[in-house]
Amino acid sequence: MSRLWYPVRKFFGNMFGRPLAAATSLLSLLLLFLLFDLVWISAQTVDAHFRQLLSTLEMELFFAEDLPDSTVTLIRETVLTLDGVKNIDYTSKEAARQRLQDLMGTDLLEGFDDNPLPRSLTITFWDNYLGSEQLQQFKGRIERISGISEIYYPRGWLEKTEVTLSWVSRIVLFLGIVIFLTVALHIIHAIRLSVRVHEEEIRQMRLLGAGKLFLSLPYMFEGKFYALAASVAGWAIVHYGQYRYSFQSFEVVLPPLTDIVYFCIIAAAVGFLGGYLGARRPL
Amino acid sequence: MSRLWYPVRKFFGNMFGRPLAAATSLLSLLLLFLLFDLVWISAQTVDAHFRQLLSTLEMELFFAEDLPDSTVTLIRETVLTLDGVKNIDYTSKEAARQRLQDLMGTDLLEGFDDNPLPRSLTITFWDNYLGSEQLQQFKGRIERISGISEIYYPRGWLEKTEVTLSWVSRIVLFLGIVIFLTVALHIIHAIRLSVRVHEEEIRQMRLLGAGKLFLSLPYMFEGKFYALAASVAGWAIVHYGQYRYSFQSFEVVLPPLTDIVYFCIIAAAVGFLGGYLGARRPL
Amino acid sequence: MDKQNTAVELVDIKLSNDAGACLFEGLNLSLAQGETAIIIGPTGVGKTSLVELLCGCRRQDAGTVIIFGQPVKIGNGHTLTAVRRKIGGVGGIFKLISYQTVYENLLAPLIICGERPSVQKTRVNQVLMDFRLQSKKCDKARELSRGQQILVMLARAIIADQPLLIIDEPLAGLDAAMAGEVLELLRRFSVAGHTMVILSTGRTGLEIPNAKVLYIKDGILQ
Amino acid sequence: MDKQNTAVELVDIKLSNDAGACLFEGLNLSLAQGETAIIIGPTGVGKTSLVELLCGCRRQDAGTVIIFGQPVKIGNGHTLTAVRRKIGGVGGIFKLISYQTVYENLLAPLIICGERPSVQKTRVNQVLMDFRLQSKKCDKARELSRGQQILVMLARAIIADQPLLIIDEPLAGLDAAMAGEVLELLRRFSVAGHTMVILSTGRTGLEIPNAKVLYIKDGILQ
Ligand SMILES: Nc1ncnc2c1ncn2[C@@H]1O[C@H](COP(=O)(O)OP(=O)(O)OP(=O)(O)O)[C@@H](O)[C@H]1O
Ligand SMILES: Nc1ncnc2c1ncn2[C@@H]1O[C@H](COP(=O)(O)OP(=O)(O)OP(=O)(O)O)[C@@H](O)[C@H]1O
Ligand SMILES: [Mg+2]
Ligand SMILES: [Mg+2]
Repeated sequence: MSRLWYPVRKFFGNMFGRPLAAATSLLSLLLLFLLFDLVWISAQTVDAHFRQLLSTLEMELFFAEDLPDSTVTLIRETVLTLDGVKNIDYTSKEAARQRLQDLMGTDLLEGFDDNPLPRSLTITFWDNYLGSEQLQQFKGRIERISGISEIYYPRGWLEKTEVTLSWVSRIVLFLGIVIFLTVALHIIHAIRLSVRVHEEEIRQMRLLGAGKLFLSLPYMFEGKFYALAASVAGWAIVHYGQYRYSFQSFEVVLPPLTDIVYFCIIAAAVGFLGGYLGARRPL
Repeated sequence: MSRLWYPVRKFFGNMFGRPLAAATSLLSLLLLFLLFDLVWISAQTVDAHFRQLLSTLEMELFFAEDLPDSTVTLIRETVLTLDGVKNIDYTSKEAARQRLQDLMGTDLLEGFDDNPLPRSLTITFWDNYLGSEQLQQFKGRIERISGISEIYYPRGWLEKTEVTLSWVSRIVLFLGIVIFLTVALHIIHAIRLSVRVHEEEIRQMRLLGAGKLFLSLPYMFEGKFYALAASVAGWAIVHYGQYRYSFQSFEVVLPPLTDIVYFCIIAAAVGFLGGYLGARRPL
Repeated sequence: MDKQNTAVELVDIKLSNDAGACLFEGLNLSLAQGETAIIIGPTGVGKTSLVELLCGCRRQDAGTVIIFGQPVKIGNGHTLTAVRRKIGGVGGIFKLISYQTVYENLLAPLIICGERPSVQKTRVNQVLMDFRLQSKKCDKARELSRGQQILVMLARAIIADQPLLIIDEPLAGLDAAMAGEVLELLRRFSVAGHTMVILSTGRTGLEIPNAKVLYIKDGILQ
Repeated sequence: MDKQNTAVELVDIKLSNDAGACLFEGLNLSLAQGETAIIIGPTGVGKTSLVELLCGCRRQDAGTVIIFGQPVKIGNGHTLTAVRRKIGGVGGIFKLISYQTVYENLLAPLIICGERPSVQKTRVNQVLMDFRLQSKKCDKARELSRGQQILVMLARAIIADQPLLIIDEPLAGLDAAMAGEVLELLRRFSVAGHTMVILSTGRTGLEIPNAKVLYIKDGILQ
């Protein structure tokens, strides 16, 4: 066994020498990572759901009765050039009447001489412009255009949604940190146990002149292995679960694969570090 | 130190002899319990939210145009005696017109000779009757009453909500089991570490004639202590958090205190058992 | 010999080591209460293995081990603990708990046999005085030199009036003065009526009156 | 003495134990390469403590420890490991790794000094043959008798050509035959040019030609 191979062999020896301990370590880390994955997925799903709802948000802009059609056209073109505007739909008096008729089943305005419904513009926005502040500013800007009688958008709903989203992200961040801390502590614990089991060996190897890094490498590998295997297995289970069970009632949004890969790499690094910290003390 | 006191003293000695290990064990268990608590609270909150929405569910029942008012009254009284019905509101043709007028701003029906809007009943139900199956049965029963032209209730929404609720409870159950398993494994791990540290002592005490139970009791106490302290601290943090931060956007529903107490007792039992399992092997 | 007075009885013991080589075959030993046996054998002959059999730490391939009338059998938890409480051990598999103090080490047998705390305290202090270990009372066991450790083990072996003492290699690594001291203690134990099994590689220096001297040879005691 | 040829040098060592009692004060020792020192002292005088100082396992209160020209200091990781690789130890703080086989125990120094695997194998097998331990090659260290353990430790102490051997109580608990064998090995090591520090409670039987015999008395070597 050469000096380079020793830590690797030792690592395998330690794992297979105590299969039960290794299995329980792996299992509980797997469970923790599964929790993390589920929290992450929930966050993504909720987020996607809300973003999808948000993307249907429209602002309605009603014109004054006495505004000439030419001015309406002008305003329409001006608004279309404004920042963040994705699309504009013009609703004429007749279109509004038709829409009401479709809605109510009969033409309720049959008796009227004049059509009382106003002309309006329906504005939709680009996704990154759908903040309550930005829309408020936008409203402020077009309010100053004379001839616009009323501007409506679901401001209350938007603000509520934003608060919810920020709470979701805060809670997810908190949970994520909590779970990751637990993972790190757990790895340190598992490694400490492994180190304790091999304490006698470590002490004698130190006396024979082995370096600290040399002796702690197997345990760092062990930590890395636990974290990496558990995190990969966690995602595998999640993907299998999603493939097995079709969720009719809502669409589950998994994080993109690159994020998952990064996550597993970070987990492995945490495992490596945890192994280092766990092995450090008794040396 | 008498034989009865020994396990207790030993337990304290073990804890204070390795304060760092005890602290990390406690901390990671605390984090796990906190996760459990948060999952539980989320479930309660979501559940309460949906139940509140459900409780506003109404069924609308429209009468045929040619039905005499006396029959309408009769039907109304019959329906009121049916199982599950909490309240009934009668909407006459005039009331319907008034309501439409309130909605639209002007009396759209001014031009009509006859009021085309039908008479209707709005039925609300007791909470335990608000299942999609029960309402479907209810609808089937009153459909057979002649003179009722249409029955409407948000069936699609109700079913969707029920599926969501069942998913929430399934996920919460799954997460709960996952977290509790992790807790148990973690305790076993922590105890195994503690036992390993005192292996020399345990071996010599065995040689001197100490019994297995006698020697494992301190570790069982240790497991119980970890679990109990961590679960109680978890709930304390949750309560403090709820007291500190007021959630304007939604109401957080904590489980009742008796449930929390039961939970902590169960946690302690799991800790005791985990301690037993962790201490068993090396004896 | 009267069964009632038999302290240690080994009948037809057979034992092999892990490699399958036979250590003992048809080994017999009978020791009356108060008797002392000095068992001599070169290194590797199985002296410590014999101690393991007496304490129920290792399973014989055949034969029976009986201590004070009770059969020693691995797995029979209750009689095993009862038997072990009657045994005081020094050296070999018996070690001090290295991270505990001398006081705590001496306390262990008293705690295990359920002595009252006040009795424990006076007993430990008395024994510490007897063995002239008062100054080491609060030292950790691992910080003692070997000679001091053997003294503490001897003290632990009789602190709860254990009737049977098993002493593995009592004089190894001791200087002449300390060896004399230990020997004097062993003689005192013998006079006090303790049954003793002493295992050693050589006879030199082990002069204990009325002791049976036995040699392990060809797997039996001669 | 020529600095270059000095293997071990202790200068004005002062050491107290935890209780504050002084073990050494102004202790000096200088050992040329290839020289053997037999250090005699009764139990508890601090022989094992001296070994701990030589290996950098314990911090002296004052003075310097120099091994092959390198100062031994706790905390100075790099020189400490370099120094330790030159030391082969037997007994006292040096123990076998109980749950590893004899083969694995002998491999350890070779792995640490970075020997090539093929060389490792031949070297271990050669040493096993030299020490007549072939039959024990795959036995766990804890299953060996004390005599066999000492043999394995001696083999481990020279397997990587460690120039300095520290041997704590070499003959303790060995029968006459085994003691003779060990002594013969020590003489061979001495002839082969190893520097040796041998610590023992008594002189008896430790006849090594050209050995300096020193006594620990009143905290110094005489
Ligand atoms: N736990 C064990 N399992 C299997 N074999 C063992 C065990 N312990 C020792 N042996 C084997 O039994 C033989 C005798 O070992 P033991 O330690 O009993 O000798 P000993 O007479 O006490 O020697 P020493 O005087 O050197 O202590 C050895 O060859 C060893 O291989
Ligand atoms: N790690 C330590 N820390 C503090 N004091 C110690 C330590 N190890 C030993 N001592 C003290 O140093 C003294 C000498 O112990 P040491 O083990 O060096 O003696 P020794 O000469 O090797 O004896 P023996 O021949 O019995 O092995 C003892 O009285 C002990 O109290
Ligand atoms: Mg032995
Ligand atoms: Mg010593």
